[in-house]
Amino acid sequence: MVDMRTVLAGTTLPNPVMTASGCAANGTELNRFFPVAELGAFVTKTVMRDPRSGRPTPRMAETPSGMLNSIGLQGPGIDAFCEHDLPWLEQQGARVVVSVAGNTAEEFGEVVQRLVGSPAWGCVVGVEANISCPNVANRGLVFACDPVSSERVVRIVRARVPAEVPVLAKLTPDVTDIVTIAGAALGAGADALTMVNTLLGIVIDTDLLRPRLAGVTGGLSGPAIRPVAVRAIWQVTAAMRSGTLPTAPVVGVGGVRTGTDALELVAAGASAVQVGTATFNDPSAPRRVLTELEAEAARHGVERFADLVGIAHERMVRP
Amino acid sequence: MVDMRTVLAGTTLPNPVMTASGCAANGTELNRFFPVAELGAFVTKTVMRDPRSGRPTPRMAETPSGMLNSIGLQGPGIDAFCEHDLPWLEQQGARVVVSVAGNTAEEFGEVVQRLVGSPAWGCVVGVEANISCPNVANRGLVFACDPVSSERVVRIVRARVPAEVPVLAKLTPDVTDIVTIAGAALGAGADALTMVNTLLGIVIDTDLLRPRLAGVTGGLSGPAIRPVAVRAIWQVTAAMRSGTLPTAPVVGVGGVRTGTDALELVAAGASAVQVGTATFNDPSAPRRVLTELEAEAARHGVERFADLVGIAHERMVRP
Amino acid sequence: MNAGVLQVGGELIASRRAGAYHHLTLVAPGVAELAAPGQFVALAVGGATSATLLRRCFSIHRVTPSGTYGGTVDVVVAARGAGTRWLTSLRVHDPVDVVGPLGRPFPLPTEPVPCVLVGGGYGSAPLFWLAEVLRERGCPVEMVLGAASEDRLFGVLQARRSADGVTVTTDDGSAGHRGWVSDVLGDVVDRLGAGVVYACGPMGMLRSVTEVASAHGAVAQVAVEESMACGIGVCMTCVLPVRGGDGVTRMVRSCVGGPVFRGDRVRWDAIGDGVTRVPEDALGAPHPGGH
Amino acid sequence: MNAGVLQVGGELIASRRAGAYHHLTLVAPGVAELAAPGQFVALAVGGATSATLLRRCFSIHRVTPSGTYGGTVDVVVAARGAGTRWLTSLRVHDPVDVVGPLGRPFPLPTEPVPCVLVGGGYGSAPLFWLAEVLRERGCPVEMVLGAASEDRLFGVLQARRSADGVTVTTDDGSAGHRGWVSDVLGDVVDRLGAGVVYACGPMGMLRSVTEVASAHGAVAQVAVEESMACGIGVCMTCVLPVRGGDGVTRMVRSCVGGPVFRGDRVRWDAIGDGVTRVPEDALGAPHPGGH
Ligand SMILES: Cc1cc2nc3c(=O)[nH]c(=O)nc-3n(C[C@H](O)[C@H](O)[C@H](O)COP(=O)(O)OP(=O)(O)OC[C@H]3O[C@@H](n4cnc5c(N)ncnc54)[C@H](O)[C@@H]3O)c2cc1C
Ligand SMILES: Cc1cc2nc3c(=O)[nH]c(=O)nc-3n(C[C@H](O)[C@H](O)[C@H](O)COP(=O)(O)OP(=O)(O)OC[C@H]3O[C@@H](n4cnc5c(N)ncnc54)[C@H](O)[C@@H]3O)c2cc1C
Ligand SMILES: Cc1cc2nc3c(=O)[nH]c(=O)nc-3n(C[C@H](O)[C@H](O)[C@H](O)COP(=O)(O)O)c2cc1C
Ligand SMILES: Cc1cc2nc3c(=O)[nH]c(=O)nc-3n(C[C@H](O)[C@H](O)[C@H](O)COP(=O)(O)O)c2cc1C
Ligand code: FES
Ligand code: FES
Repeated sequence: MVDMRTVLAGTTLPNPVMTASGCAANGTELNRFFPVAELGAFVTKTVMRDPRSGRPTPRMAETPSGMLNSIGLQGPGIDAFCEHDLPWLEQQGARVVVSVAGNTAEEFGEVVQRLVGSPAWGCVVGVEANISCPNVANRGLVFACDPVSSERVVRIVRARVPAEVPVLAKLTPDVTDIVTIAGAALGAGADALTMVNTLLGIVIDTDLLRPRLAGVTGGLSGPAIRPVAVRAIWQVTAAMRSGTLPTAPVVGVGGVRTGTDALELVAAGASAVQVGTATFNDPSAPRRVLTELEAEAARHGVERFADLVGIAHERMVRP
Repeated sequence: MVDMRTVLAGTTLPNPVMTASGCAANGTELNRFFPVAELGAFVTKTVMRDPRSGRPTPRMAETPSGMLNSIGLQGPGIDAFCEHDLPWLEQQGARVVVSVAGNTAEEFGEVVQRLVGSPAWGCVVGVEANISCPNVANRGLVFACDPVSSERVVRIVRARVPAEVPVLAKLTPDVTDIVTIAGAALGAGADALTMVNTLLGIVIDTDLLRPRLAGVTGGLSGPAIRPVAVRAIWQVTAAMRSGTLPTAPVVGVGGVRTGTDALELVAAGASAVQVGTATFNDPSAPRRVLTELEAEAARHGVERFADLVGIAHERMVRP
Repeated sequence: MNAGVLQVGGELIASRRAGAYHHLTLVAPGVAELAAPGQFVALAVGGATSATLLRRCFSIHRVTPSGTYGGTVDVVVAARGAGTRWLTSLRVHDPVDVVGPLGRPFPLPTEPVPCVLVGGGYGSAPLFWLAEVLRERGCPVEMVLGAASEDRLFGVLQARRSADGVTVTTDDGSAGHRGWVSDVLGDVVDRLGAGVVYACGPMGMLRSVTEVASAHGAVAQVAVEESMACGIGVCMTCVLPVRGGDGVTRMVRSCVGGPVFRGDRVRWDAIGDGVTRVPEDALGAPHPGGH
Repeated sequence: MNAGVLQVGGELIASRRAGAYHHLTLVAPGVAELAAPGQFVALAVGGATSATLLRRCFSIHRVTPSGTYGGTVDVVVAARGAGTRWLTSLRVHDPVDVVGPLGRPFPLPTEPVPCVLVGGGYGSAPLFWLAEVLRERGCPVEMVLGAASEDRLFGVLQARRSADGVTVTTDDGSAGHRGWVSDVLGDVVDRLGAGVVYACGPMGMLRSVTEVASAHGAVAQVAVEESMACGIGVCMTCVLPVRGGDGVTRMVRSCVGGPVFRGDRVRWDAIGDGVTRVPEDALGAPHPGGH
């Protein structure tokens, strides 16, 4: 038996597999297929301060080995979340990473403040600041496209979350230099980085000759983008290994469908892995990926999962 | 019969379908499957000043609905190109877009100078400056990631190419804001923009636990990236339509496998379309895409192909 | 774990043409036993090397809880895009991964009131089973089946067995009355004194059915068809604006909150031209100057 | 247009196990007529909804230029990844898109010199046809077949028909001599006085075969197996360093410049550990401070 525990900036999780925010709702639906408490952590749908209706539909388009979505962060708002969703997750015994966002940096802070005050706060093992959602019509701006805004949000969130709970900053791959953004987030106090959010994309309906999504642009996810996720994780991990960036755990996300997919992200540097779009193909995907990743670790003969994290940097062939 | 002609900054092409640089070599191989002269234009493999061996192998990895490549611009150098490749293409009656690159901005200029002096120059209908190749180990820098370097290269190339032949600048999608880079290229005199080159990616070999490509990173291409290409074309076209950017033709490339795929890029704003990775799946893909695109144009009842260019911007549903 | 829904490795055991459609029978042990009329299944498509990741949803046409093969589920599929073409080109004994039953079934009346069941195109698929269940409860049942043309009608013969009366309409007049189901529905409701109209079909039809039913004093229960990425309630792609019991309009997931809704609760005013807008009075709707 | 290569919509007409492999027969009209031993075909995999875009390449095992079905092509497939698993799970009458014949065939000696044909694993697949062609030209032919274990040998019985002598080796001794083909090859070359050694199999084996052949005065002609994205010469993924007649090493496309190369021209010194490096003296090699 491989020791599958992983450490996320002080918090030890029993295993490294999580849901991806927005791909698992808040747990009740997936719990019909497997006990969500069996995952290393359950990552909730990004929650904002107020209830949000999200965008008009169509909100999705299938793409080759992926999909485009433009949900627009529909959700109940932080108060309803704290009242209904978080207690239910706590009851299941789930370890919860709460994904938060705001229209402004200050709003991130408000959301966190109310979250921390929730009676069910005890089940929270991490707060993921979704600074990279490309769907929010915030004058087209995405926090994580700019080091300064990234820094501001992370600083505010870190200040409001009790020290023993790690803050994860979730980055977008849609930038010229992700290492700079990672540096800004870490500099502002992020304890870990979640990489990557979706890529900005458009699909045209070739019958109607107009964008298929009512909101025009959407986020591209699924196996199609896995090489981009692996690359982002690799670059940031390489920068940490070379001392250019401070060392911090990376949570990998993007295109994981199987245990070997997860192993790709892990070998590139991820200490934990989130399963998103694959859940739509297979509702048990997160749980299955855990089983498969365990089998992969055993096949490679390691004693601890941790031994696989970033291993590809050591095994790289130097020309 | 739909009038399939398209105009590329003064040059009229009989139809809008081209090969993509590096996915069709220099014509002899594909000519066994269809006459390359039937395409709107034939885009050659990027040529540099000196012969280049390219990178070690493995140079490729299959990915979901795409592939990663790291060829490293292997090629015979501009002199051999002018002596053998270009005359052969001229003999076939092909209209040729020559893709050029250099290790420095000045080297781009040298390549173009020798190209323009070639006896077969007459068949050249465009020079595509590949300012976006992520494979060249140029201290990790890609020209098209930076507006200033993009501007410099394009200015040098434009200065050396006779005025009647359009210069195309080929952009990478791996930037935070492609509109800025497009603006820099157009400001420096580019007559058209080719979008997009590959996305930077990594695949890990989960048996060997090391990067699958000997060169570690590679360029992601194929249908997987089509939504990103469509988005880039859309954004730049929208900026042109709103007056933020000067108007210029866009040549679309990225994930085109069928006529409807091509139509997606056209409706988003592309005046011509290049077919790359799909050629590896189907050696007749560029020719087939032309037939299929013609059928699509007929189905939509337009008289001229040109009527479809950017049409999705007009048909967009406004909320 | 069984919470009313299963994921099972199924097998195709019969595939036959039915007019413009394909009628598929899948072995899906356990699913049949849990299902009720109006629910649907989500099928994985494309096999092991598939580029089509998302499941395709189909109303359950009928179920056979046990039998030679174990429980089976029947669906009626119109071949349109990549996934439905793949499904309809499968051969007997090919594997098909099934998730189901999903969604809320048609609510059944507590009293034996007369009911009219309206199906547009393949939308009739779930209605025959519903008709049988209603008649078992003593409800008189008539059906109205409509389609663009005769080959797009599904189950007219079956309807004559399952219902006490059947009216057929086609847009082109190739079978039954020329016109739409809504043209004839009012008369049927009146003649029968129907209390409930159940409907399944395209959105435009569901809207007219709702209007006609209301005008003739019946409640409409409509099964909507929104684009779904997951079918199980986790992605939020399948929403439409529905007014709740509290009068508040919310963007409700049709895969778990539906697919069956009371027609008069659906905000038809926001739906049209292939787009569903967020009504300005919906909970959490964007307001000018930002959320 | 026919320039020695075709793209045809083929059909699988037979699929059978052969030890660890699958032996497939494809109808591919026209391809058989153009092919010569050592050439290969590139097959599309995964069908219409496939996420696996790249073709898979296979040596042509044998061809039947005409017959009941029109020309057929046989290939021997080891199921490894997604594409080969898809191919080996096809059923008779399934369509398969074929591009071929591709690459340069084994060059045939102009004189009837004795030849040794060496196959590693499924690498023996193209050799039986080659043996027949060589014998038609009067060349005495012996074969050496090696594999990790008995089930990974292909065509031992067939070899006894096609060749004048057959030597078998397995790494584990489960059939024939325990050891590698290179252990026995020298003796066979000497005994036969062979002028040419033809070989197909893993890179490590081809390297040893080249060394043994040279040491025993024979020319090695080896069919290499490099990862190929296109198979037709347009992508430059399949290169390996080969010394030309002019003494200059170039990174040569194995799909059009090969797959058959003279063994002593291949720069084995650059190949190993799953990576092929660019020799420093290769044309256009990166130089320090350059590129
Ligand atoms: C509750 C429900 C019941 C349905 N019942 C039936 C039925 O009984 N018979 C039948 O033929 N069809 C039915 N449909 C529609 C069917 O799901 C779509 O026709 C099918 O998903 C289209 O897949 P495709 O591969 O042909 O098209 P594609 O265009 O390739 O589909 C691309 C993606 O869009 C989604 N999608 C596209 N159109 C629809 C749609 N109309 N509804 C939902 N998702 C869509 C697909 O699921 C897929 O994820 C039902 C849909 C829903 C939501
Ligand atoms: C000239 C030539 C002749 C061959 N003849 C045979 C044969 O007779 N029988 C046989 O079983 N195999 C043969 N191979 C190897 C065969 O092509 C690969 O095993 C197969 O492509 C792997 O596909 P996959 O789907 O199993 O693996 P995947 O790992 O899914 O393949 C991914 C990609 O890598 C490429 N690839 C992976 N391994 C190889 C390889 N070894 N060679 C070339 N491309 C590769 C595939 O084409 C595909 O594009 C030959 C290869 C070449 C180049
Ligand atoms: C339908 C959908 C909704 C999503 N919603 C969110 C969200 O609310 N917050 C967030 O941080 N990421 C969201 N994401 C992004 C995912 O969490 C994940 O980063 C991305 O999809 C890449 O992973 P995948 O390829 O495994 O899906 C969403 C993705 C999808 C497909
Ligand atoms: C094997 C390979 C080699 C390529 N070489 C070049 C090149 O030399 N110059 C260039 O500008 N683009 C090159 N490209 C990028 C393509 O021209 C194209 O921009 C990209 O692949 C996206 O299009 P596609 O999805 O149709 O392949 C190459 C792509 C591939 C797959
Ligand atoms: S389809 Fe995913 S929530 Fe309804
Ligand atoms: S496989 Fe593409 S050039 Fe050889």
